[in-house]
Amino acid sequence: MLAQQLFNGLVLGAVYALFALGFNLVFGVHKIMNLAHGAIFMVGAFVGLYSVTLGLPLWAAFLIAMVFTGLLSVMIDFVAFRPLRKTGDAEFAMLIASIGVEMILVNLALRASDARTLRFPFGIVPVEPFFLFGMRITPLQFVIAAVAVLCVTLLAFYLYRTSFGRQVRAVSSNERAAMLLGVEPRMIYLQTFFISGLLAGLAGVLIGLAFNSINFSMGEPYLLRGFVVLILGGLGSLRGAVVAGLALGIIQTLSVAYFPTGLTDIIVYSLLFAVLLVRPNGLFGDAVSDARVARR
Amino acid sequence: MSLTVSGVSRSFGGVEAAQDVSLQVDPGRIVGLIGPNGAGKTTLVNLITGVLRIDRGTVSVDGEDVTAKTIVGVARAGVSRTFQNVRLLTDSTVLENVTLGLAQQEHSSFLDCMLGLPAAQRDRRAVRDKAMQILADVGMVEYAHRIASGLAYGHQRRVEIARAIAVKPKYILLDEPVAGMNDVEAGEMIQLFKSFAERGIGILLIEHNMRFVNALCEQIYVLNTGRIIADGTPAEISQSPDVIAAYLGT
Amino acid sequence: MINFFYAYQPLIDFFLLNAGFALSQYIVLRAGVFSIATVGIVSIGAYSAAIVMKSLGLSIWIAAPFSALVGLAVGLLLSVPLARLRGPYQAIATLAFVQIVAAVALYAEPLTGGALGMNDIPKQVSTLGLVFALAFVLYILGSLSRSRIGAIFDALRQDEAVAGSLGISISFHHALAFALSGAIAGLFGALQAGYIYSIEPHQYGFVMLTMTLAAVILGGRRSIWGPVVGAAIMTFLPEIARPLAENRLLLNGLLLVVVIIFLPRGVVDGLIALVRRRRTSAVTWPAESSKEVRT
Amino acid sequence: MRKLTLGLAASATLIASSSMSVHAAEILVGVAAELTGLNANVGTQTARGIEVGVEWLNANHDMNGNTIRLMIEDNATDKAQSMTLLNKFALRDNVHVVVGTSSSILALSIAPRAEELQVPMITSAFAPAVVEGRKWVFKASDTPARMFQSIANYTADVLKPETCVRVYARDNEAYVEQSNVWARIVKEKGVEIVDEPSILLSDTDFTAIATRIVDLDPDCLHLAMTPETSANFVIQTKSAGLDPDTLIIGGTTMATGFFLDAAGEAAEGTYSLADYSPGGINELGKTFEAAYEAKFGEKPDNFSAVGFAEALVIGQAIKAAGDNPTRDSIREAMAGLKDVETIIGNGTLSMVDQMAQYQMNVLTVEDGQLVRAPGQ
Repeated sequence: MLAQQLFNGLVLGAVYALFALGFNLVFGVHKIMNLAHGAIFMVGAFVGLYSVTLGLPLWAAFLIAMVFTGLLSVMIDFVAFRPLRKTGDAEFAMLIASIGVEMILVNLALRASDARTLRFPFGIVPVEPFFLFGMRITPLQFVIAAVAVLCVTLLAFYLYRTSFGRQVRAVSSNERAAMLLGVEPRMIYLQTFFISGLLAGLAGVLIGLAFNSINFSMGEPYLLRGFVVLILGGLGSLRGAVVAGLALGIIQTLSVAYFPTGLTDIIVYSLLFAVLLVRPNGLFGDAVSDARVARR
Repeated sequence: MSLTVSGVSRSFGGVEAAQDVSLQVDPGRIVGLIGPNGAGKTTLVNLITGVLRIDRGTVSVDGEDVTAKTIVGVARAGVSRTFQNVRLLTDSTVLENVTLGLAQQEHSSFLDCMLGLPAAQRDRRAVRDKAMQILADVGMVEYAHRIASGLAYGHQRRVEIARAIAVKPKYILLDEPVAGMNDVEAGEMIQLFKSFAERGIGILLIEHNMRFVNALCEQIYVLNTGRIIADGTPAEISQSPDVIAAYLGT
Repeated sequence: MINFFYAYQPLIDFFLLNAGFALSQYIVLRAGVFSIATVGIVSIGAYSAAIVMKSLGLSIWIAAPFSALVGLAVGLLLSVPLARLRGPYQAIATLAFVQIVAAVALYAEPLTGGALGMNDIPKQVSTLGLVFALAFVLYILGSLSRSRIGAIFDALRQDEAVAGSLGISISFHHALAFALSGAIAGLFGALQAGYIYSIEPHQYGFVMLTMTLAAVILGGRRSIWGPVVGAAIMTFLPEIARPLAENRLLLNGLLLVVVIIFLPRGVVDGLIALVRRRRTSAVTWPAESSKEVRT
Repeated sequence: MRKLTLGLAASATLIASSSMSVHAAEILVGVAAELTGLNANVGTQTARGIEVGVEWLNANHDMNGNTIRLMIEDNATDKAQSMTLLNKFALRDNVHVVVGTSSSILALSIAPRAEELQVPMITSAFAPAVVEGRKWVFKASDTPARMFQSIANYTADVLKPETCVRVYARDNEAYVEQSNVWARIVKEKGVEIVDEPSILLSDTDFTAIATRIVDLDPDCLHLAMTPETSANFVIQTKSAGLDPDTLIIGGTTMATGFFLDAAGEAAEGTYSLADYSPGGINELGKTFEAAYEAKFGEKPDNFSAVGFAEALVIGQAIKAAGDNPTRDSIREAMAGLKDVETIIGNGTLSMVDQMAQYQMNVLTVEDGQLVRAPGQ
């Protein structure tokens, strides 16, 4: 059973990493605590579901959902965050704007779904598990792991191998300096929010499919776990988001498997506390703000 | 009785930002610290004032070892400073910036403050008057209620100096205090710094404006690539071959 | 007309409670501590007061100060591990604390009643009691704001290094902010327990956390009236928007976005800034001595 | 305030009563329902059931000519708003009856206030604590112990599993209590509970627990959670390799259309407990289903049936309260209801210690349909 649970943990970790990737781009790069990210993820699942119910094939539903949430994310940045960016100290103001956006999206989803939990139609994805090294793997678990690996490599390639990626990382470390060197911040924000929305939509449809339940409040639990993953891994660090995502998945699964299930949350969040005591900037985080108290 | 830096070194991954630096500032004396850009002057200030960790060597204030103390510890030992690029509280007024320097000298208890007792109010009034007096010394009284960030660069410098002196320090490290000031304003500062020295405050002046340094300092240290390459009176310094080489390049 | 007042009395009481929670969240934000632990400490305060009042049968006059002390202690305890964290790291660490408190409240069934929570807590808190408690806390925070502590909190929020370089202890004042915030949270947790007959873990979760934070930032982070105005907005808005029934959340969300864009520093601070900009007063200090210096 | 003036008949009677016959009055009923927030799903269904119920009552004129004016307001699954609504209904709108929330937690916080204001309050919340020590508060469902006795006895006496695993949603008091009651009764009858993991209603990924259960390979699996989560749990446990002939037993939430739609064939052969058997067990049940489908375009579920039953109880209390019903006379009448007609349970209901008592029946799923389980 341990092997099976470890595999389950890896898949759950892949799910958290997938969700955190998009989140990392906005929260990590621009330090915006975007509480609407959970709602964008939920909208992705809904758009995917409605495309399927309109008769479109599954791959088309994925594409539509991803593009929709990508554009939605860009629009949210344009409407809610950009006006605030001009006012300088806007860290808190953006947090509240994101809460407002989350409330709007959740209410729209609630009205659209009549507060009901919906699901993808049966048989849209093969369910028959196959066996590998004595472990039982359902096709969806395999797809999630594969998609997560694919997204991580694509994002890593984009961030570390393309010129756009370099500009994003420049903006992440020091926006003003990057602007002085001719980086056009509007383009960067457009891109990071689009990609972040795109990944959230992908994660939304995939998770909606894998756990066959889509409802208006599915975003919140993943948002909370997303925060933990990003802080554990360290803000702005892609490697951190992946490692922390996988670690969190495994630890949560093992604690559910071997401890009384009521303790899961306590274990996961106490772990976060413990890591932050030792590493105030997360496992791989760059020093977001130096701790003044001690000499650096 | 002096601010003594002996054998202080610090490297950032191979780069020797400070190598075995030793210097001394006595009370009531103005000591200059000059050197080309990137020589490590501000790094040295940060090492002394507790911002940066010291790898080797010690810093002591009137005999008290502050090598490991944090910025708060060093400040409480009697060392005050200004910053190379002015750091005022942008949302607060000029007066509020200066009264912040005097906060440590209030003796009303936390309870007085919490309950708004007369002791706390008396403290606040006394502190406000002292701050006004200090602002008068730097000629900034009529800007007292203006928001600090709205002031001209030279004025912001003066407010920062006023705030640094408000702490009643034994020693004060001025990091390019007249940078961005025209000659008239710089001239006024000479008067002011001399008045500080007369009050027994030891001053370490980090500055590029040689005319300003020569007018004020009896002793000058020259720093280049993290090492003290010369130290003496302004006259000796201006002839020293090492200094000329450092500035003009070989 | 009296009936009208009585009909909406709970609304006023909940506004007073929310204002208390907002003030607890406000004091840490004002000192530059990005902590959202208030909701967790309110929960601890409410549960300890409920246990004191229900199991031990003591009055609110004992339960409230007791919970305030418990809150203060929890606040101080929290400030130790959080001292070295800054910005988002501090925020998420305190979010973790809130989640731990909720999970423990759910798990420790014998003590906290688990998912059903604690019920039939004797109601001992009246509107008058709430007004008195809020006035008391506002007086304290007002005097603190006018004293050196307020000035130091503002300095820490804007630039810790500058405050440190003037000999002001950063960790002491952060711990002070945590303690004050904890005490206020504990006090109002007890008052809520004594008013609302029953408490349960879900009540002190992510929704309350975001609403309390929104109240402070919407209202204003510097003046003590900011959180009070913010709490009023967040409490009365759902009632005013009642005709929209199920779509009220939509209006709430829209309003949050619109108000924060036009007044990013919050309603109260935004308005104060407008007034202050119009009234730029030049001061003349005793004229004769200032003439002398300017040569 | 979604003022729902129901049909021309209601307003006609209003005009008539003011001028002509004295005794036909308009009874005001205020409903504090969870239309948004976490319980929005259950709240909306219950409110719709009440709406259809009141429409039927007004249309059938058998409440001594009185009619009901219904006011349904959203409490956003929030304690503060529920208390404000109760106060507003009782003091400003002067309602005769308040219909409390379907969530026990909200009901527990407004029940004391209803008692203080002496306004009759009926709620579909499950916790008996809502009515204990109070005179003015009624429950539209029985105590969990009495309700879940039938399925627990059925499990132990008819299905006779040796080992069982029970899984419950630890963050919802209704499901925690359901699961505890079932476990206590089956344990007394010799069934061994080998594991009792719990989940959160916000969880969607149950692979870890499913693997743990498959490893234990119990004879039966008892679930106490929402319809969709139960379906999700059954599907994930079966796909994790649960032995196909493991008995799967649930509570009232698995006797719903939602569960059947969400679980698909995984629901086949599962056992559940029904307030309401789909299709209705009597004439009234069939009219309810027709009226509901006509108004909302979908089949009603367990929660809407309970809502309808709540409305019936109010109607019958008003009828029994005689002329010019007041809060007090309605309360007294409601407390004394004996063997009145309803659509839940086996069709008759009596108010015992302010709790509606009716015979629950065990259902099973045979080729996609909920039917009465054999051997009851």
